[in-house]
Amino acid sequence: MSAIAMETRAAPRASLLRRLSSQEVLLAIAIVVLALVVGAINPRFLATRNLSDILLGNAYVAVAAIGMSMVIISGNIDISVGALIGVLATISGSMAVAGYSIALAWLVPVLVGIAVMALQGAVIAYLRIPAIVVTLGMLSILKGGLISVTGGKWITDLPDSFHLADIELFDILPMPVLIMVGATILAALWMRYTAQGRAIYATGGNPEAARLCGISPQVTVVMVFALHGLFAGIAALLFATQLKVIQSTVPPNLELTIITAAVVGGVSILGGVGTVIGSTLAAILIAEIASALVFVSISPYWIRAVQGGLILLTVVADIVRRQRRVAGDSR
Amino acid sequence: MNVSAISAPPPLLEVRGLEKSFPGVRALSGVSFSVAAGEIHALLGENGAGKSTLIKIVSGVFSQNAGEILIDGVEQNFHSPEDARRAGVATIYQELLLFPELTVAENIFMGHAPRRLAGRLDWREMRERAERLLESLEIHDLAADRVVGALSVGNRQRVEILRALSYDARLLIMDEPTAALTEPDVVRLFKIVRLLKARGVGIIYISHRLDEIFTLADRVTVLRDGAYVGTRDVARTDPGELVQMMVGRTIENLFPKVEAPIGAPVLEVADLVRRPTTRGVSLSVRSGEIVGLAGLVGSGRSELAQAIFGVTPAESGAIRIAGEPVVIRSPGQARDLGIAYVPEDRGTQGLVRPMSVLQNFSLAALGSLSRFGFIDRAAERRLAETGVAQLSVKTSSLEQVAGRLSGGNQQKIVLGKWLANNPRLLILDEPTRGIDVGAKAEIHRIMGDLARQGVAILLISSELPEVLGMSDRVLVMREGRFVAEFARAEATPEAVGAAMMGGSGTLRGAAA
Amino acid sequence: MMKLLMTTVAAAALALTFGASGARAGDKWDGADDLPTNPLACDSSGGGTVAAKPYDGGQPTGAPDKAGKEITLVDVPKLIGIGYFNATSKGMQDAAKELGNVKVTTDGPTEAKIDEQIKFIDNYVTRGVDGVLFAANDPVAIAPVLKKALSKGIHVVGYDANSTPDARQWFVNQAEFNGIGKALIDSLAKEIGEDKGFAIVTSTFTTPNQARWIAEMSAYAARCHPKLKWLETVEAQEDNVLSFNQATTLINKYGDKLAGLVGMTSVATPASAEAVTKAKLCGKVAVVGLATPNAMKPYVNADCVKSVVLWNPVDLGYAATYVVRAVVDGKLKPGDTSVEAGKLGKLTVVNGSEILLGAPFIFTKANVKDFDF
Amino acid sequence: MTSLAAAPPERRVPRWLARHETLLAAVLIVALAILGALNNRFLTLDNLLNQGRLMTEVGLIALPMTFVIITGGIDLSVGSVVGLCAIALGYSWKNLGFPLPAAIAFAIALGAICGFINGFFITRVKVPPLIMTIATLALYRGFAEGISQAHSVRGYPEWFYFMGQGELFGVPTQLWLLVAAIVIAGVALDRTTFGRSLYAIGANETAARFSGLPVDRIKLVVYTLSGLMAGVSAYVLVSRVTTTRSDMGIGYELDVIAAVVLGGTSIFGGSGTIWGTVVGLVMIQLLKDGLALTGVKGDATIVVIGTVLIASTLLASSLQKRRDVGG
Repeated sequence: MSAIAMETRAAPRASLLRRLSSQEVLLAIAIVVLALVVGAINPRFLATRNLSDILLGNAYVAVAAIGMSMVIISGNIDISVGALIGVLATISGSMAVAGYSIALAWLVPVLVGIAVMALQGAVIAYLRIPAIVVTLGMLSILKGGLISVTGGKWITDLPDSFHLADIELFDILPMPVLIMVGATILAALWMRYTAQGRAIYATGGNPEAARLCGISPQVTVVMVFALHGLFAGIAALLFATQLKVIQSTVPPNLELTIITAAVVGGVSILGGVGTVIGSTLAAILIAEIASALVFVSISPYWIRAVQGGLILLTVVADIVRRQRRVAGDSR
Repeated sequence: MNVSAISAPPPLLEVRGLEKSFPGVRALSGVSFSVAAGEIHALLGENGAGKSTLIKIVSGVFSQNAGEILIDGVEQNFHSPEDARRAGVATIYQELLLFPELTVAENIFMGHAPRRLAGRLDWREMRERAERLLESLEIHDLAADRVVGALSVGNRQRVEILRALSYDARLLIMDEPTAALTEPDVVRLFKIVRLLKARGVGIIYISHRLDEIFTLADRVTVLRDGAYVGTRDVARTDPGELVQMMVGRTIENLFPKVEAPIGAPVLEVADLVRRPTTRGVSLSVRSGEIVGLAGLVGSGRSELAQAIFGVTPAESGAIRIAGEPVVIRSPGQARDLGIAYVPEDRGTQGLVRPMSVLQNFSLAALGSLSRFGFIDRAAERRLAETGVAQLSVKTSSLEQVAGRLSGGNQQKIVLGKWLANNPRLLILDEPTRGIDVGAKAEIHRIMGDLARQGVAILLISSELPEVLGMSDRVLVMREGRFVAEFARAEATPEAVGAAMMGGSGTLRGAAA
Repeated sequence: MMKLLMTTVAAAALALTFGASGARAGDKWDGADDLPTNPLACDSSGGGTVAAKPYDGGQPTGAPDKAGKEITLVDVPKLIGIGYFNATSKGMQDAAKELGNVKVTTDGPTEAKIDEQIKFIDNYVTRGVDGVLFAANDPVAIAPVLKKALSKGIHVVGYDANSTPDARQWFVNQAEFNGIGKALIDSLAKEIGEDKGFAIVTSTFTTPNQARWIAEMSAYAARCHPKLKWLETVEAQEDNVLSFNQATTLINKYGDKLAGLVGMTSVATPASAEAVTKAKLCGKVAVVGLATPNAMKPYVNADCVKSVVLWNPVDLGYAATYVVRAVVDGKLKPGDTSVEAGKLGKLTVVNGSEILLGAPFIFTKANVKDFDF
Repeated sequence: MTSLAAAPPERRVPRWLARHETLLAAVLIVALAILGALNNRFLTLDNLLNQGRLMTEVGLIALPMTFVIITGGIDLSVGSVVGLCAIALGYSWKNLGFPLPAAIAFAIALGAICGFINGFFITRVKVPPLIMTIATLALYRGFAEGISQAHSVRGYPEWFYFMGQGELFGVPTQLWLLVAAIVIAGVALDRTTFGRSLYAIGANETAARFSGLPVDRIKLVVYTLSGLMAGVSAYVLVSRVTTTRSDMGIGYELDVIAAVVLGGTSIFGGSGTIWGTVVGLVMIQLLKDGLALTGVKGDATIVVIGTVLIASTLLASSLQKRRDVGG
């Protein structure tokens, strides 16, 4: 943990680099080390195809985790995102099959995502209903609603042009991966370099101060959830366009994986800290672990336990770090 | 601009007949004063005299009920901090409002950062402007891109000042800026304040420390109980006069001291240490004795009380209760030893606001009220009834929600909660802050009765007359240590005041 | 504080060590159950015949005689919202339409959770229906509630996934387990050759049907294709993306050691096909398995998948409905050896109280377009 | 000047609470009347008892969850604890050769330990309950699945099923257990120092601490209780469905929290009653059942529950705003 501790002491140049200094670097190291270890056991693990597949199969988690990070940074939580992604994926697929233009089939779900999340944000911010309750209710509404509408009918015969994932650069970098990387970088820059981006940190870190600086916490929260919806929408697209079949049900435990990625990514659960780059790295790490378990022939049933352990580890580390910092202040 | 402009330019800020009252409390009545450009104007007054309310109105956080605020002779009505800021008024509050995760530059420009198109922050611009500001205040030991979380309190405060200046503030309000500072930081601060003065910025400077006022200020305005007392040129006044103005009425007649037989020591503390706030403190309180603990805000009085009470257990040092050496690790333990602590902050530490009067009364005595963990409701009710009667708490019923009562009655409940345990030692932390005179008197009466019953009382109060009026002995605390002790006879406002303000000379010398 | 860190680390570590210990072992294929197997002969001539068993099902107590009268049935599948069970319930509706005097509604949990399924059946028992159709998430756990239904005079017929025999009257068996085992292994061997390696993607090791099939597959392979190399079985629930990721990982893990993928569920098979397509290994890695035609069309048409094994689930639901009708009308009594099932004609009764739908059906490019479910 | 959901607005006052519950109870009765009218099998003793059987597992957990939420905390891990305990029961019996009673005891004890771990990190390390229990939600479920490799355990002796499927004096066995638990929890919350402390902690933790209440210890107890009851619930569940599976209890946390919140317990802490929770619990269960009986499909029922949850919270907070003189 010494690396984490150091981060608080040292305060080098203000740049993305400094932001990257703690959790992100740790995660990057973890990713590489794990790859090397498993690679030593089974060299095929390091094959570019495998590595890019790991990214491809889980890009949507990473993208959704970006929004989740923002939500947590602003001091809230959302457990409805998994269900929402299922719904949006279905909408997208049905539209594509129903013969709407692909562009529309890609655009509409994103808009719907923004709308739904913004609505939740408004309820949380203005009606003062805790996020956990609102999103919990929304979870069951979306989940039940989806099935009662679709009857769980699978969506098949999707037009080929619908499949983002089939588009590959240099025949190795699938579109979803590019989108993941792009979204992460954009989001990171946005949070770092724009007033609204900073406002999120401000609201999460010290709402009272934010207010006195002329930032409205309410507006910020709604904005954050809207953005969260945007990313959920994009994630849903990646999710939907990955296979030639859309199950039109809610992917099990997805929200948990997403929250894990966000928290493990160094987003402080106490609100106010964290970067989306961390959450993306975390998502990659989690995916890598899942794949590694197969490569070393460990039952995938352990993945959940590993996830839980990871969250716990990061959270405790984060709290230690904060206590150190507090200690540092009082000198 | 009103045409009736006189030859002399209107003052930078002028305040006329400001009135402000909150439910139950009259915070300000008829306050008027003015600040000229390039003037350092000190505001002086006891806690609860209305200083904070006044500046919160001037900086647009509250709006006044009556009276007017003029800037350059133009009447203003502020609806929000932004309004005030646009008019050139910037405020540095006691509790610094910074974002620990962000850099110095980001904090300075939070909310009004230089932008490019599409809300994109102009990062370089921001950095450069921050550096220019640092330069302008001759601050060379603070990088614009440090994370504020990692800065010392002194440096954070400078960031606050920079933020204020970044609005091109013409009037800067500083609320007890030195309360939490070390002396070197104070010296740096004074340097900056003088620089600003030289630039023609008007400054309202609030402080308890007379010596600072005499070092820094041009004029000083004194408030008492929300009312304007007077304004003096610092050059033509002296500490004695100011303390008189602050304290006002002569002490004795307001605090009738009940003589009580003083017995054996109940509490004995030997160089208690709890860094950073309590640095080796020794005292003893005897039964029937009321010991006053005077000191400025931040001098470590409450922290000492909480160390004794086990909220923040002491790191070293010895405590004896009635001669028995004890180690107190938790409030529960302290309670069982017969210690009671009426905390400073009624709202967050004393009262459980949503709970009923009944339940608040019994909260600290649940153990004795219950058999096998079951609360004896009859006994509980009796306890509350006696409490309400004894302290003459004004409440519609015992089921009344405590949070709805007036401050005075709330304070009585917190006090009563502890009396239910018949404590041997009662620690009162600002027992009468912000409550009306009637309730104040009653609490003082109760203190007297308790003393006569042989309870040892440790009284912490920022209100000098109260300390002087009630105590048999007065201990003065500064920076976590006792700096003076007075017997009742020798405890004059001036002497105690001086001891509280302390450091006379050193600062002036350093700063001059 | 550090101590706490250690504890957390320990927790995670523990998980992994547990995992290691929980890793595969034994020569039996993973995911196969321990029940005795009964592999068919290698040539298509029937072979492993089952000794006729006396009726071992249960009977409803005091069921009202509704012969020829309108009856309402409820169908509670393992879970709703997957292609396979959509197909079965379609079949039920078809049958209901044909019969005219039957009303069927499908309702069930959204995840294959046994305690949810029990609550659903329980509710319908209370609500009062004439018959319950079920596909059990757990053959033992579901028994009590089914017996309760019988005791209330409700007819109980299973399909797709059986319960303990005495908890229901009849079970419509989509295909004998050994039949499926033979069909899968044969088509696999035909596509990848006799001595290649392959891996299996199943739902979970404990899903009864899959476990049976895998057992029969291994037995049949041992008898008729001894050189086939089974590499690994992975679990992927009934989850599309997980199945896809698992299949992809298998491909990457074994490289050219892997010549075939067998999908044991209607979710796993298309996902595996997709994985092969994505890996651009069509023709190099064969995909055989159980699946619904709609989900497989793109891959079959793209010649990435040659054959898909499946009984027709629409027929399965269809038959199940007819069986209930027959039972109510007294046309199917314990001891009978066959039952009329509308367009499916005569279905034979096998080992005691099971009704056999027929030999598994094989979809190919030629006929896949004729099906829509 | 409050700071969003972070800083709770004025908390509810007991007087009002009473009214919220009566209101809820009224709604419940109306709903029952309507559903009963729509289906004559709904309001039969047989059905109601049976519903009681079905809601026991969730009910047993909802009681300590009420405590947890009153202290201002939350426990999302209960569902996973149920799964882990179920596996522990089955495996210690089948694979480790424990005698069955010992296995049951072991499972329940394990539940308590799981809860204790939550409480420990929450009180000592100050991990926010929400995140802590999200972590263990994954962790415990992972252990359940990993240890069992999703293999079920079956073939328990007949007597074992008495708790889950048997009847005592014509009433489902577990219902007696639930009723007893309700009474105990109700008395504990309403009449004991422990209960009083919970309210104090939830309403103003600092004041509670300054009043000499052992805040951390009480919290630890509460989370341990939550785990313990999850263990008991696991035993009842296994006994009811005659088999042990690692997927048991998935999603329980949501049902439980829904019941508690619906019962008028403020998610901000400081207020709530067992009686309210019971009403909420019954309401959800009978709503599900009644809707099912009147022909509403399961998926649609989920939607109704979610809507009811949000709506009731909205109603609660709006009533509360009206009753409380601001800030």
